[in-house]
Amino acid sequence: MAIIERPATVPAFVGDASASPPALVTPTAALGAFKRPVSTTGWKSWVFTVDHKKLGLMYGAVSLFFFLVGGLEALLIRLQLAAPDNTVLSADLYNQMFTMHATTMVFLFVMPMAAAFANYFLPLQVGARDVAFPRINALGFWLFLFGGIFLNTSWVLGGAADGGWFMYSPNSSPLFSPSHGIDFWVLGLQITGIASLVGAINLIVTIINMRAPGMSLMRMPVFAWMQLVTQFLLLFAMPVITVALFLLSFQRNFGAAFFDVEKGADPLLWQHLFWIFGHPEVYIIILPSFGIISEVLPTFSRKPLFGYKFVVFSGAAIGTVGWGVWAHHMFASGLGPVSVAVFSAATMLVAIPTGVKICNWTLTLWGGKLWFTTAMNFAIGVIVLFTIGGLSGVTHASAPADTQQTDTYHIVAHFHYVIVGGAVMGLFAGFYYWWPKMFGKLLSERLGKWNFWLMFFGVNLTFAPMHILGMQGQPRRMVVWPKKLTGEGFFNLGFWNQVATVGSFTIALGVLIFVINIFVTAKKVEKAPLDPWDARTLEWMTASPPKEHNFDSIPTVHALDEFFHRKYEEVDTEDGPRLVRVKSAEQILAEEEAAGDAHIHLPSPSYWPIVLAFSLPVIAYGVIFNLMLSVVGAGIMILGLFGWVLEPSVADDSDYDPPAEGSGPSKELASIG
Amino acid sequence: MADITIHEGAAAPADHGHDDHGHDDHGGAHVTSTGLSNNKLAMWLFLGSECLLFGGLISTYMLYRGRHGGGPGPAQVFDIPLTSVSSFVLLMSSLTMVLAVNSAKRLDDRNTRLWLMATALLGALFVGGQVYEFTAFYQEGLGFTTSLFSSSFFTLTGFHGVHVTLGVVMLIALAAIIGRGRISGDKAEVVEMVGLYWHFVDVVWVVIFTLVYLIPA
Amino acid sequence: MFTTGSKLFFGATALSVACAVVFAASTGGPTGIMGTVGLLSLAIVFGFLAGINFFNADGNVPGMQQGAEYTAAAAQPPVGSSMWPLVAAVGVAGLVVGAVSTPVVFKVSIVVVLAATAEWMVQGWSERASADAQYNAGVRKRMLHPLEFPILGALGLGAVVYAFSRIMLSVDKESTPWVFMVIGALIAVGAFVFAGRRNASRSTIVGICTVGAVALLGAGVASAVQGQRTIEEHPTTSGSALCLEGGTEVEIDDHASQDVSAKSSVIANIFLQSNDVVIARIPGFTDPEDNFSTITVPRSADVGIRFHNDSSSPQRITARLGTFGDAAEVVMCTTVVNPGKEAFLSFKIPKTNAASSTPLELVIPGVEGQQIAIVVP
Amino acid sequence: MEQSEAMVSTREGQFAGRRRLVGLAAGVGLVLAGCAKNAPQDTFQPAGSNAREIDGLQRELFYVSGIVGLIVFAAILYAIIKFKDRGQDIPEQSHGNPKLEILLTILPAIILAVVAVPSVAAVFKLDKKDNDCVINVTGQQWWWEYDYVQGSTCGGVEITKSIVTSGELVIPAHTDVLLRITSRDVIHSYWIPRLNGKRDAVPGRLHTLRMQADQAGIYTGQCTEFCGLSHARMRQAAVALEAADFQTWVTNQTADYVAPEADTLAATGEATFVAQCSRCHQVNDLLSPDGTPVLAEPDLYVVSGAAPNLSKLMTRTAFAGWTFDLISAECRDKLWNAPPDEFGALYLQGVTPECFDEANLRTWLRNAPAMKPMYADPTKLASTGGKTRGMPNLNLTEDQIDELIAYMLERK
Repeated sequence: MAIIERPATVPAFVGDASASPPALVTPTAALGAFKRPVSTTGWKSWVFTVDHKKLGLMYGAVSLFFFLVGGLEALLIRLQLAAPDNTVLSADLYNQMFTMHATTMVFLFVMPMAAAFANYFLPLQVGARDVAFPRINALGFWLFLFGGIFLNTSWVLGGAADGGWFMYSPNSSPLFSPSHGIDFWVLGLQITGIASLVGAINLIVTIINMRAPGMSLMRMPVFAWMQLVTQFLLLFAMPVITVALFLLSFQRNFGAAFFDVEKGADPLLWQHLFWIFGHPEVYIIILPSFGIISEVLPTFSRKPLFGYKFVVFSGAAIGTVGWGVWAHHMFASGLGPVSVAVFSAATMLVAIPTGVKICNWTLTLWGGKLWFTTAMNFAIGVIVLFTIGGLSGVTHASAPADTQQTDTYHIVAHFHYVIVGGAVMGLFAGFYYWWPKMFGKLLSERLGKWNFWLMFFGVNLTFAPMHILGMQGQPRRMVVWPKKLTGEGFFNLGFWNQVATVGSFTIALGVLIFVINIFVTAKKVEKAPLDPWDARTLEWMTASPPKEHNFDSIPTVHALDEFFHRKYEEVDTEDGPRLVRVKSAEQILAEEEAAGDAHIHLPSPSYWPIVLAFSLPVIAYGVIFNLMLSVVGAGIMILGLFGWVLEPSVADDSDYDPPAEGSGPSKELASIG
Repeated sequence: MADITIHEGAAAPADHGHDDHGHDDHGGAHVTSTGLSNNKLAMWLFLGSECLLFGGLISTYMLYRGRHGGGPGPAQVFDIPLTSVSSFVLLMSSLTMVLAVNSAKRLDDRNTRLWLMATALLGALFVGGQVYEFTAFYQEGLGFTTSLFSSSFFTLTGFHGVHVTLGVVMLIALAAIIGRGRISGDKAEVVEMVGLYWHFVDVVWVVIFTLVYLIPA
Repeated sequence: MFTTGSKLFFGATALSVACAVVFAASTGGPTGIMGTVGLLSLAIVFGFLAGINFFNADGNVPGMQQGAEYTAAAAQPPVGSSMWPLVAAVGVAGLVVGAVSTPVVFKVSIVVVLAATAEWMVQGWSERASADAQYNAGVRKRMLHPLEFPILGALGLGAVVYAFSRIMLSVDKESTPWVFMVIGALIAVGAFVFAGRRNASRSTIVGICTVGAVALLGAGVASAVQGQRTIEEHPTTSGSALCLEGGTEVEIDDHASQDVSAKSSVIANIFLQSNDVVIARIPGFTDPEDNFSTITVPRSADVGIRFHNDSSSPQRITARLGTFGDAAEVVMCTTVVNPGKEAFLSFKIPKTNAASSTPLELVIPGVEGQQIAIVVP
Repeated sequence: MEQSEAMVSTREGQFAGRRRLVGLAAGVGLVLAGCAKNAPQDTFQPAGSNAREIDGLQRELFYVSGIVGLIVFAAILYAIIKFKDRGQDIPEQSHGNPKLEILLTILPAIILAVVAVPSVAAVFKLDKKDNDCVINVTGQQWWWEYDYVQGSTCGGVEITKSIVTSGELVIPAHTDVLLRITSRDVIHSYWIPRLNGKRDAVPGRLHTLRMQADQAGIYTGQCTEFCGLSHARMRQAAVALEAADFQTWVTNQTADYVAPEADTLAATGEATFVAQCSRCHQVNDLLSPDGTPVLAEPDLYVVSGAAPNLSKLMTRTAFAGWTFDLISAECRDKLWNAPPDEFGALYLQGVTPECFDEANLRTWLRNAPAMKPMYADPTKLASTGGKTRGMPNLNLTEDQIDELIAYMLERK
């Protein structure tokens, strides 16, 4: 049995007090503060943790919370639009609402939720014991959390951002948006942007450098591949938005001229910078979900992903071509016909690898032995809904058609099919698929089916009518729509607006059932089987939930879908070769445990990530309200940085107090270094 | 109980101590899938990301360099001889940085620290030159908010200056840490990492110097 | 658990909260808010440290009790000497001097006293941490290095940057590259010399470096005291006199044509033809050769024209944008454009023609009888 | 066909399949049959050559997409019914079929090439700029202003005198008109769905957009680039008139100012207008009591530096960013649905006393920002140096409002 080493102090106060006391005091008594946090239970084990699994769970919990916040904003928007000239929201509040709905959903839900899965499962899938830089991982999480909170405090500090998530200049300049909302938005996104950037570096290094022996890149699970592409996109897209945000905040807070038209500025500069980031961002949102369903579909089809290499390469192709299409968001901006034609053609090019993926998923189902669990339902839902979103995307890849469609509800329909139908449904597939791995309990399948069908119908009910609304002339971002422009007949635009509102509440009901399912499952005593889905990849080759060090011994990989091939072997029968189960998951786990490594050092928890992360919102509040506060924040940041640099990644022996109970052989001090 | 079990035919995985910032407390190199150390790979990735940061700033400057309205323009304020010298000083610091890395590889702590400090001093000199340049420009009527040219010029070169400053802080800290023997692991790698960053900052300056100062003149 | 450390930090937290309350109550206006926020931030930081200390110690009650006799003061080794009382005393003296003389001395002294107090406090605390002096030193370093390193590093960097930039500002403009080169070369040469002479004693090197640093700082301070050379503002190209008189200013800015980036965005192209006739061509009309003598410009909107100098002499275009009320005539112009080059001029006319007492038109100074009327409806 | 038969014949396990099919059928049905009739901004009902060009392309794209979608859904449906787990063996662990995959890569590439070629061709076709009639279209928060470029010949009518109007863009039918679009503050976007796609109005830039209407009529549109607080209430229309009607319209727009008869309510209204409104709103050739011309100076009071020209307000059918009707709902419906040959005459009547919907204008004059959200609260204008964005509340008395309405009714 492998153990995590917990060095005892020299010498330890253990056992009976009457024994002759040793000469020195314990570290805690002596030091008090500045002992490394080493507890494995209680709140400290979460706040100071550097364990990728705990961080993954925290990422998940926080983004789920923001999902509910963003969903609430969406419901308010739909309520406002349920009737002509409605007055649920004022124009000002409505503008804030749709800005924050988009910002929250993109930056505080879909991206971090994908990061949650990446954090939790990438090391497990590639057979590593943690990510490459655990403290940086913790920093990323805290930055995301603080950035998200910072962004949302704008609601009570003078109003949220009201310029739309695209924040076009010059509408975002102080003259046209005098409240602090946009300052919060800019600085909040800078903070979460740093989180994404450090996360990207960390995960790329993990994937490239920390794979288990034998796991060549082409034996990596598709989820890991898609995350690799995503993280590369983040790595290169984040600095571009960082530049744009810096320019905007220099303009708003320090009077720079970047978007001042009177001084000759070109407002299209912002649009270019924003969309050079913004379009890769679309793939950043969708690719993790593609990865998840590329795990779920083979598992429940009982056969490998059809055309693994094609799926991998098309993912990489999407990631590459995705850089050359940003201006298709600007077909109406007056770019000139040549650029428009070039970007129009390039945009159609992106549809090819996307089409390849859809074909391969469908062909994965083909000839399989399909098991319709909730996770599988969600995954098939993704194929269907994403296909609709992708095809409506083709209709506005054509620039002339796009000049009619852009900024109408047709576009809203398109990207909600892609994001809700593609990304969010994919994340839900991930919840149902990996829940037993994360918590050791199965989510209720009965509630899960309700959850799926309500969301599936809800998405169609909400967003399908928007195709019609847009094509028949209802623009986006309108606090009201007038009765006189809705046309005649029963199926007038007012009717479809109401249908969409009903649909949005249907989705909300589906999500509510998911939340209920979480609580029901948490109360359940029954444990999930070790391998409930007869899964295929490495993360299932360890306990559920995994031990702190993930694997007792790092498995050697011989094939794609390693776990499956350990369980099944081909046996010749009279009807030809047949796959026969040769081992159970429990047996494989027992083998691995028996061969476990003895000395596993995990990096120690640390105070510094949270301290460093805390400094950034302080600086940001300072930029908005008073620069003196920024100075205080900068002080905290420098303290945190140097504390971090001067801290060894593994705690000194002296940081450990004696183990609570006895110094059995499993707890004895291993030789370090 | 067995020590680290190595599976047949396979290298030992990176099973212990995934250290940040090169504090390798266990000695011994990590075995990684690519053979490249995690720290170095991460630094390369970070620099790749930085390329786009400067790419965005340089593009902004290129778009706006001619737009100075009634205010002073590039041809009026730039002092090419001075900037050439400061560029040269920065390039020299790359040389001293190379020497520092060499010394570190030869496990020569004394000269490593010496070259690091020399690099830091040259870097500080460059920053000082930039502070002088900014002050002079300001007094010549080119404020941060004067025109699009001025805003984008100060932002671009200011960002670079901040990068140099951070580099100098890293160099000083590294020299101090080496002096106190706080790096028990592979010192050369840490020095090399800081060196990578430093060379990157220099290369960026070469690009900026060419595009911003030389081409319009 | 209330360890020595946590007590200290709880005390500091309480003190800073109290200070914040007193400050908030006694000082009004922006200063009051600023100071209160600062002090409260300090309280939060101390509270955080106190919290860590307090909670982290909780598992160890037996250990403390058992070890009490060994942690008692009597069991401690004798404390070492400390420089901090002296520094603090100097700081206090500085406070007094500063209070009666210059505020700068006063402020610096506050910093010195605070720094000395903090160092003293931590040193005192760490010396009681255990009976092992070496271990105690480790404790102290661990706590203070994250503070000391950045502060000392920043001070060093700041001193070099400050001194050098002051020197550069005070010498002649022509000399600046030489000064730069000489100081840079000194550093590089010094490094090479020291690197080569491994047998040079440490004190020699430190001595030389100190002399260099003092010289640089001294020169910097001297330069700052002496004041900088006169730096003159550049003249700007706006101003009606320059625009209307024709002729050339000192520098012809060929790069002004780089302004022409938004080529599709001009409202009219103005050509000064080789025969000194000025015509306007308006993009969008069927016949691109249609020559207009008026251009229609919406009021209060930024619009641009492009000026093409097809004549044989350097010329500029000047826009006379009207005289409104008692204000002077608004005149804008491009820089002088060399033959064959072009320039972009953007302007914004806030009122209609009717409101102006002078005509709105585009003219070429020095070319008589040729103008393009601007219509602002 | 085959798939659906397979579905019908399979008794078991249709839980997922049937619902999916129902959903799909419902979805397709909705798209085909679910469109509103006569929606005024329907992009599928082009009324001019440019919009028709786009419509043709758009329909082609929808058909191609629809067919591809149906094939994919049929395949998925077939697979989930056919290959449901019925206790069969675990299938062969095949990793794909490279030939099939290459085919499935090339196929979408061909389809996309087929739609890309006409798209690119259309881009250039729509970009032509050969016109004799050029109109400046200037957007600002939250309304559009039009002025006709001098030297233009629109539908045979030469423009020699300034015409400034707002909200309703009046153009000659059957004629190519070039709009030069720009903005005075933030980015807006000009869109008349039945005549052409949209084009952004970007401050400091000038973008062109061609308009052509096949027949006389009114074509509504909206600003489609988010432009701040009242973006939803920034609307516009294009009105196409036959050549003769257009000539009449131009003549009327450039006609001399007719002062109200002395001692009428309207005459008092003129004085009130000069005192209250003329700071920002221009009425051409209006003279103040001392005989000097009254010139509006919106640049001193409004951020954008412009306010609608009210010389001919009552020739238009709506005001305040073409949001609130000047005419009653019946008159509006009658005008909107008028056949092309009757439309011109009806439109040129302007706002008649029978059709005038006084309530909207009255509410507006009582307190404009309450009716349409604008930044006009004098206590909150620190960032703009006291200038408003939109019209402030002028605190007019009911008497003043009566006078102004009487005066305004004559501006046609």
